[in-house]
Amino acid sequence: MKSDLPAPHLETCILSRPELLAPVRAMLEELAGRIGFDETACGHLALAIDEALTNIIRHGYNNNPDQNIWISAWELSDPTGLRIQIDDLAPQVEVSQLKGRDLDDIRPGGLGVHLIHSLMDLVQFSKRPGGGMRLIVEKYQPAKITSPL
Amino acid sequence: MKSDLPAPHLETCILSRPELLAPVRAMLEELAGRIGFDETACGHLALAIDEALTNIIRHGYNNNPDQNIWISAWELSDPTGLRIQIDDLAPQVEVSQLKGRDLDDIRPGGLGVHLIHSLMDLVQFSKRPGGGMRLIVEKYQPAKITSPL
Amino acid sequence: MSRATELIVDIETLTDGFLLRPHGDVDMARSPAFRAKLTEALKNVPARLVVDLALVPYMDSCGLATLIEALQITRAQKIKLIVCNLSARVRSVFELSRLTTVLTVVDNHEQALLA
Amino acid sequence: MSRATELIVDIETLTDGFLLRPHGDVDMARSPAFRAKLTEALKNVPARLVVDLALVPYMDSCGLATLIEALQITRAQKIKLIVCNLSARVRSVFELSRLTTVLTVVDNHEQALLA
Ligand SMILES: Nc1ncnc2c1ncn2[C@@H]1O[C@H](COP(=O)(O)OP(=O)(O)O)[C@@H](O)[C@H]1O
Ligand SMILES: Nc1ncnc2c1ncn2[C@@H]1O[C@H](COP(=O)(O)OP(=O)(O)O)[C@@H](O)[C@H]1O
Repeated sequence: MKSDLPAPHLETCILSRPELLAPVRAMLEELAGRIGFDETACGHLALAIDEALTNIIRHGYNNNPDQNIWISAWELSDPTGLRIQIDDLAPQVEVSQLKGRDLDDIRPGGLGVHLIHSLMDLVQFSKRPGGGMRLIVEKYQPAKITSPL
Repeated sequence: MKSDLPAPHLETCILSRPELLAPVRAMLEELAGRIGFDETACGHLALAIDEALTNIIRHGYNNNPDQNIWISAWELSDPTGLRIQIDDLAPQVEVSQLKGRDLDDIRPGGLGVHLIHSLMDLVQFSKRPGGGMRLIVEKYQPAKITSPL
Repeated sequence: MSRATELIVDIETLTDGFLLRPHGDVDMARSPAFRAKLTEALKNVPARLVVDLALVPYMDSCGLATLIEALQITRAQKIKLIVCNLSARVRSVFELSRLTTVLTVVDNHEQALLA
Repeated sequence: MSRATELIVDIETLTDGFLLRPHGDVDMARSPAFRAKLTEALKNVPARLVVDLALVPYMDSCGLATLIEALQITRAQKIKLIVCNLSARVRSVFELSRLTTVLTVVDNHEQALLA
């Protein structure tokens, strides 16, 4: 699963099983914490990635437990942050279809894509040239406020 | 980094940087916990893997931060447990050289290999056929004691 | 991976219903178990069902969907559904999803028994 | 990754030396910072140096090596080095490495001031 960026700091491939999402969350939370994200931001990052992986397992792979999902992470500087790319080999869908329900129309489901958008600073879904879908998300650390003097 | 086993449940590739060990520990601890290992066993597993990764970064890659380390994990059944394989592309060394100091000769260093052996149920170092070293470790859950009657 | 999908839930009997207290993360792996426990409790058509999230450090949209399903059942059957003891993290997921506007969310156990 | 290699260490002045209290895991990434803080404190040749591990949930052989180095310096300089407040996890690493036989390890702060 190559991209145009330099080698990721960390790349994980998991089988498409719900019980593997907690280990991935734990890893990314720890990574974000060590980079300097505060606890709330670490939690938000983990939740956004969890929602994306849940969607791939359910919608992309139709709950087939033997498919692959690739998660790559890069530390960003200027602004300091994390870029995470999630790749799958599921049937491609139109990016315009990847959207949740109206938030005021309360019913089970339809929240994941909303959460991803509200928790991350950059969200980009695309069809992978080689088949499958790709999601790139980025989250930045709040800039340190420096006095203009 | 293929082996003869079925696809691992989870496979991670990290750059050879000390700051990436905590995220890997967090992931494997969570995985072990969800499989049913108790807190002590989760901690022991994380420590053994950490010691192996530390040695690869320091001795295998001579602290070069841009090399790769691959960590793969398989859930085992019968006995229930985890198998973890760690691969590198560092210069090969004789397996007989991979040993710590006499434990009674107290001085800094020389503890990592001892810890790996005492924390894991199976420890197997080898030269990878394609270059680099491979460590396979396994840890099992204590068997549930069943009455013979 | 048995433990990964299991969810321990304490159940307490109240004068007018039940209190359920799940232990641990409620995510895709564990929300089916969460749903099963809620469904079981709702079968008895209690007057009140309290879901105490004190021991849930993490919940994702699968957990929320399960609570919304429970809300739909309880509304139809005039059962009071009350959620309490949200950690800051779980509360922020509720708020982002606008669930605090439809679900009765209170701070603690005592308030849940009076709500 | 600044925060990954930084190590926050509280320093308290005792009547006869210093108490150092590191925060967080002491592993390969953070043991150089741990060593720097110990070296700094030892420069003053105190009579007593207490390392309080109450806030260290995890330590690996890099952390142990740093403590053994400090032990060698303190022995040469007749400084009392005392380690206290080990969590069950950290204690088990000390025991597996037979460090409890050479390092003065006590349960708590009070004992560390008297040892
Ligand atoms: N990875 C994916 N592959 C295919 N379709 C997806 C994917 N992610 C989201 N979708 C589509 O977007 C819709 C909204 O997703 P979401 O907001 O997470 O709600 P839910 O998953 O509960 O339906 C889904 O119902 C699905 O049609
Ligand atoms: N991955 C490795 N590659 C090369 N040599 C290794 C590796 N792991 C261990 N060794 C060798 O084994 C010795 C003992 O390792 P260890 O017990 O961890 O102690 P330490 O790393 O503190 O020397 C090391 O000093 C080194 O010579």
